[in-house]
Amino acid sequence: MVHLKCGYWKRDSLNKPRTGRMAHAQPYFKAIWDQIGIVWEDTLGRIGMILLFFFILLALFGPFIAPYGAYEKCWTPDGKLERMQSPSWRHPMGTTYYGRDVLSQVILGTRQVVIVGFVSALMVVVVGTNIGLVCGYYKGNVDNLLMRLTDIVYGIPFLPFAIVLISIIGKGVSSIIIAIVLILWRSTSRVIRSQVLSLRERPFVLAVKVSGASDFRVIYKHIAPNILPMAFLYASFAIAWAVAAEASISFLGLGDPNTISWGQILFYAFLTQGVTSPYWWIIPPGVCIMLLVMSAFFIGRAYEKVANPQLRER
Amino acid sequence: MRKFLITRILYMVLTLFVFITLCFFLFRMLPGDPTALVISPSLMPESQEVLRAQFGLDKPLHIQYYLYFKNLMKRDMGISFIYRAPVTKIIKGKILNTLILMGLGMTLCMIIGVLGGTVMAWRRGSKLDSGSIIFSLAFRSTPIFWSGMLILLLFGYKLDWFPVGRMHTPGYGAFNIWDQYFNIDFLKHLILPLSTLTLYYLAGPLLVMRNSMLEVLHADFVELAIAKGLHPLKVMYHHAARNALLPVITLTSLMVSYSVGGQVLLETIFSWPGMGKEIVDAVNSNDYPMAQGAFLFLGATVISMNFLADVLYCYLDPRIKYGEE
Amino acid sequence: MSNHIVLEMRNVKKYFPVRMGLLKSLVGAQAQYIKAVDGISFTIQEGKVMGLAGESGCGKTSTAMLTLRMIPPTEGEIYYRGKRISDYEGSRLQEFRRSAQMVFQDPYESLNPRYTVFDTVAEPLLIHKFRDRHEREARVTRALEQAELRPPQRFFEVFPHELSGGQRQRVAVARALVLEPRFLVADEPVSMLDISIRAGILNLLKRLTVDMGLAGLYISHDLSLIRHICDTTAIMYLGKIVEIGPTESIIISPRHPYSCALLAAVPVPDPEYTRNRLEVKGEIPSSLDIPEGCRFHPRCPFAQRICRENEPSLMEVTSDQQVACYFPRE
Amino acid sequence: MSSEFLRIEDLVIQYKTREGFIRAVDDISFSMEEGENLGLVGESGCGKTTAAKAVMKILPANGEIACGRILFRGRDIVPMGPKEMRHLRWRKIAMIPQSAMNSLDPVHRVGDQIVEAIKAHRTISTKQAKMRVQELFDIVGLDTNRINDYPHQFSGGMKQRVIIAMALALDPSLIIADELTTALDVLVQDRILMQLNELQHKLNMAMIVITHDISVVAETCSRVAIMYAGKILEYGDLTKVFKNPCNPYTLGLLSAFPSIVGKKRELISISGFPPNLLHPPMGCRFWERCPFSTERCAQESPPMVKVAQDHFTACLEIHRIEEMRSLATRPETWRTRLKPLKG
Repeated sequence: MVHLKCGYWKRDSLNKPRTGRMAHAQPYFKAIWDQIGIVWEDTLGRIGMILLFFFILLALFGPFIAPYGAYEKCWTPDGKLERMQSPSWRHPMGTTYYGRDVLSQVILGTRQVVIVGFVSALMVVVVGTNIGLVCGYYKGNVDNLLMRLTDIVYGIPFLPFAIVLISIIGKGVSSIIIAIVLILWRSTSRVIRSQVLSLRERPFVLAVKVSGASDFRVIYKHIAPNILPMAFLYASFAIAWAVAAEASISFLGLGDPNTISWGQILFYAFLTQGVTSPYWWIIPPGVCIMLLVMSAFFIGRAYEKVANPQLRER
Repeated sequence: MRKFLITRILYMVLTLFVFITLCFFLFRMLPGDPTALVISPSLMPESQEVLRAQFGLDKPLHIQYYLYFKNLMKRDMGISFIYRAPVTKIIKGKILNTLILMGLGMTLCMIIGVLGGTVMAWRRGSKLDSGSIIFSLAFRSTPIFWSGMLILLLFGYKLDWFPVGRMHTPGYGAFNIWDQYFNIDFLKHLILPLSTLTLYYLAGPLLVMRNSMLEVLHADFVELAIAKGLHPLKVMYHHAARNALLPVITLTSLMVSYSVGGQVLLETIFSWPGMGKEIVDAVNSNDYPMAQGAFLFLGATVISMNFLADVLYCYLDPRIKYGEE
Repeated sequence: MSNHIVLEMRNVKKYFPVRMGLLKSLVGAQAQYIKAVDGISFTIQEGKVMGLAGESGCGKTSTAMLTLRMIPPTEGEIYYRGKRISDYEGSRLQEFRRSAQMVFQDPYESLNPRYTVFDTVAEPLLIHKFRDRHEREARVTRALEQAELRPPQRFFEVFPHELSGGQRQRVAVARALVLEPRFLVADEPVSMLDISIRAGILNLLKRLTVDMGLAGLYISHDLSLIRHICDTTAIMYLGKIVEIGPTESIIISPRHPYSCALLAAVPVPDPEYTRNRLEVKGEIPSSLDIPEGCRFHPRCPFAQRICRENEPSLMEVTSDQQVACYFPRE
Repeated sequence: MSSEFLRIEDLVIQYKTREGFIRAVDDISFSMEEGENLGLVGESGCGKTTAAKAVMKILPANGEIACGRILFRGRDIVPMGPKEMRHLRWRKIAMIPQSAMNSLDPVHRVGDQIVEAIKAHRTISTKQAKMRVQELFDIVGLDTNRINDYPHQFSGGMKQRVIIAMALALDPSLIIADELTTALDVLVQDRILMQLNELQHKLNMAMIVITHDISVVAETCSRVAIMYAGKILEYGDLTKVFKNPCNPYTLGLLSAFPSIVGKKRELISISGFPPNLLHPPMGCRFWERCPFSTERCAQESPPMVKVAQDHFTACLEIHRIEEMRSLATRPETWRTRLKPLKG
C-alpha cells in the first residue's frame, strides 16, 4: 500500500506535549504496552484476556471459595457416602463415585493447571527465545549445532515422551513441567531465530555496531525488544499447549496423585465409569480446560496481527 | 535438488540415530536395577540369565550400547512382560491400526484445511470466516480425550448410532489385511475416532492456510496476475493458493508430531488397538521393553514424516528445487 | 584549510570465502573467494568528502565497512590519522569506533522502531560510557541542533514512525554526530528520500564536514548527487578503483571507458538535451570470476590485446586525476 | 463520443482506513493521445500509483473510485463489470508494476507466466504462445534458452525485462510503467529505457511513465503531469512545463534536482512535508511549504488554469510567476518559509 509506506500522516503526534522521560527499560516497556493494547482492541483477544484473568483469580483464591476439600468425602447427615449425586443445592455440580464434591474439585484443580501453564510457558519462551537469539545472531557453527538439536527435538513425539519420562523420573508437577519445557522450546526458538536472522541485517543494528556496541548489548537491547511480539505470541501458544499437555498427562493418570487438577478429575471419571460417566462429572472440568486453552489461543490470535500486520483489518 | 535431498536424508539418519541413543539413555535412567528394563521379575531364573547375557547387562555401558544397536538392527527389542512375546511381533500387529487412523485423519485435515482456508481468506471478514475461526479454535481447545469421551457418550452410548470403542466387534476374526480394514464393521468403528481426530487437528491447516493466503493475496505477483486479466479463479488457485500452500506443508510435519500424542489419548478413549494405547498400557504395567519399543516406533514415524514433508516442500518450491543462488 | 589526512587505505583487499557444502570440502575442492575489494588505495583529508561510485556489487559497501573497521581487511593497511587501525582489536578498536560513524541508506530501517529519538541518539554515548545524565542530554541536544532538528527537546520523546523520512535521516545524522567523530561514512543517504528534501540532507552533510573538519566518504551510484557533495570521486568496478580524481574533472572529462559509460548513462532533467550514449556490452560479471587482464575488457568497446593480457594500474593522466586504463579517453 | 485515447475526468479515489477516508487521488483530470508518452511525476504518497492502478481497476480492496470518469477510447471504464475489465486488461492496457522484482510468481516458470497471459486473451495453442514468448525474449534482449527458468534464477534487471516482455506480449495500446528503473543500476536503467523507447515507437504504444525522477520523464515523455498530495498541480507539454514552469512546486522540484551536465548549481530543498491526507488543508495542498503562498492560498483551492496551448497550472499566485522563477533557484527562498506548527 502506497500510503502506509511513509509516516507522514502520523506527524500530528509531534505536537503533543511531552512529559518526563522513562528510564532505559523504555523499549521493552513500550513494546509490552503496545502488545496488550493491540490484544485488547481485538474482540476475541479481549474475551481471552478476561477469561485468563478469571482463571488466575480462581487459582489464587480457590481455596477460599471451594466449599469442600478436593479429596474430602461427603456424607449425608445420616452417615451415608454421597456417591454419584446429581447436581443439587448442596452440590451444585454433583458428586463423584467416591463421594467428592465436583465443584470444589474443579475450583481447586485450577491452581495446578494455571501454575503448570504459566511456569512452563515462561520457561519455554525464555529458553526458546534465548536459543533463537543466539542462533540467529551468531549464525555459523553455534547455529548449525543448535538447529540440528531443534530438528532432533522435532522428531520426538511429545506425549509419548512425557509418558516415558514421567514413568522414569516419577509423577509430580515438576515432572510435567520438565517434560513440557524439554520439548516445547523448539518452535519458539525456530521462529525467533528466523526473525533475528532478518533483524540482524537491518541497518539499525549495524548502526549500533558501528558505534561499538557489544554483542550482548546488540542482542538484548536492540534486537530483543523487536522480537517481543513474536515471543509473546509463542508464550500465549505455549500456555495453551502446556494446559492441554497437563490435562492429557493427568488424564492418563500420570499427574501428581496428591494434587487435584482438571485432567485428574476426568481420569477418575473415565477410570470408574468409562464412557458412561455422568455429565455433571465430566462436563465442568472439560469446559474449564477448553475455556482456558481457548483464552490463550484467542490472545495468541490477536497477537498474530502484531507479528503479521498483513492480517490486520484495515 | 539432489543436494538438498542428500542433506535431508543425512539429517534424517542423524536424527534417527540421536533419537535411538536418547532412548537408550532414557530407559537406563530407570530407578533401581537396569535389568528391570528387559527382564521381567516373573521370569524363571534361567531365562533371566539368558536375557541378561543377550542384552549384556553385566557388561560396561558402551558394550551395552553396542548390543542395543545390534539387537535393534536385528529387529529384536526384547520380550514384552505382559504379552510374553517379542515386542517386534506385537508392534507389527498394531502398526497399521495406528497408521491408518492417523494417516486418514491427517489427510482429511489437510484437504479440508487447504480448501476451507482458501475460501475463508477469500471471504475474509464474513460470517463464514469468523464462524469457522471460532469453531475450529474451539475444537482445537477442547482436549481430544474429552471431546472423544463426549462423542462416544453421545453417539455411541446415548444414541447408539455407532459402536462404543474398539476396532471390530468383539469376536470378529480377520483372515487377512483386506478383510481387517475393508469392511463395514471396521468403517463403523472408524467413524467416531476419525471425526474426533479431524475436528481436533483441523484448526492448524485451516488457519495457517487462511493466514498465508491473506498474506499472498497482497503479494505483488497476485496483483500482476489480476492485471493480466486472468479469471479470478485462476488467480486464486494457480497463483495465490499455490504459493500459500508452502507454509501449510511445513505445518504437516509439526502436525504429525502432535497427532502422535493425540493418538495416545484417542486410542485410550476408543480402546483402539494401536501403538498409542500400547505405550500407555505398557507404562502403567511397567512393561519397559514394550514401552521402549512403542516409543521408538512412534519417534521413527514422526521423523520419517518430517522427512517426507521436507521432500514435498522441496518438490513444490522451485527456489529449493533449483537451488537458491 | 589544513591538509591533514584522516583516513588512508593502502592496497586494501577483502576476500570473502564462499561457503562450501560439507561434501565438497571433504572432496577437497579448491576454496573459492569473492573478491569484494581487490586492492584499493586512497586518502581522505580533513574537511573533504570523497565520493565512491559504481554499480551494485562493485564493492562500495565492503569498502565502507573496511574504512569503519567493521570487517578486517584480508590484506593491506588502513591508517586513521597516522595510526594503523587495520589490525586493531578489542579496546583500541572500541576507541576507534568513537571517531568513525555512519549514516545509512534507508531512514525507515536505520532507526530502531522501539527507541525514541533521544534513546537512539544517546545510545552511542551509553555504549561509550558517558555516565553523566546531564552531559548526555547536553550532547544529544547539541547533536540534534546540528542536524537541524529544532527545537531539539520536542523530538526527544518521539518515535521514528512519527517522523517524516527527512526528519528520520536527520536523526540518523545526529546519532552519527553525537560522539563527535572525525570520520563519517554516508551510504546513499538520500536515495530513499523525496527529491524535494534531498538537497537539505546533502547540504547538511556537506556543511558539517566543512564546519567540524570531518573527513567524509560518500557512497552512491548516482553521479549527479556525488557531483553535488564530493570534492574527489573514485569510480569502482569489480573491487578496484578504475578512476580517481577531483569530482568536477571526472564529471566533465572522464578518462576511463567505464566512467564514460557510467556518466553517459545518467539521465538529464532537460528535455532539450541529447546524451551521447556509450554502449557497454553485457552485465557486470560475478566477483567470484573476475576476468583476466583489465577486469573491464570483456565489456569495453575499446579493448585491445594488451587489455586482455595485463591489468593496468592507476596512472596519472593529469596532476591529480588517475586512471587505470591503457587507452584513456580524451 | 470523443476520439481521445485516454481521458480522465475529475477522478477521486479514496482509501478506507481505520482513521477515516484518505483521498489518495483528489479530483484529477488529464488526457493523452494514441502513442503518446505521459509522465506522472510526484513524490512518494502523492497518489500517482493509485491513479495508474485505477486505470486498470486493480486498486486494493480498501480503495475505491469515489467519482469521476476514466474514458478509454471514449468508453468509461469506471462502471465496467469484472468480465469487461478482464477483457480490457493486458490486451489493451498492460502494466509494468513498481516492484517488478516481486511481481513474478516464484513457483512458476517465467515462460509459463507469459504464456498464461497470452492464453488468457487469445485462443492459440501453447506451442504458438511459447513461440511468441521466444520472440518477446529476443525483443527485450533476454536469452531465449531461459524461458523455462524460475524467477529466482534471474537478476533484478533481467526480471524487469521479463516483465517488459510480458507487457508487450499482446501488443497493448497503453503501457503503465510504474517506477520502471528505480531499483536498477544506471547502466541497466539506461539500456532498458532506450529499448523501451525504441519498441514503443515501433509498435506505436502509448505509455504512462510514473516516477519521482524528473530526468527519466524528461528523456522519455512528451507530456507531463506534476502531482502533489493527490492533486495535479501542473500539467501539459513536457518542454513547456520544464522550460517554462508555472507552478511553485514544479519550480521547486526542478531546482531540487541535480544534473550531471551544465554548470554545477546549488540545490534547493523544500522544507516541511506533504499534508496529512486524512485531513487535507482547505486551500492549496502546497501552501504550507510554498514560499510564495498568501492568506488566500490557505483558504481557496486553486483551479486549473490554462497558461498556454497545452499547458495548465493550478496556482492562485500565477501572476507572480516571474518573481517566483527568479527566486526559486536560491536555497534561502525555500528555507525562510517555515510555518509554525499548529499546537
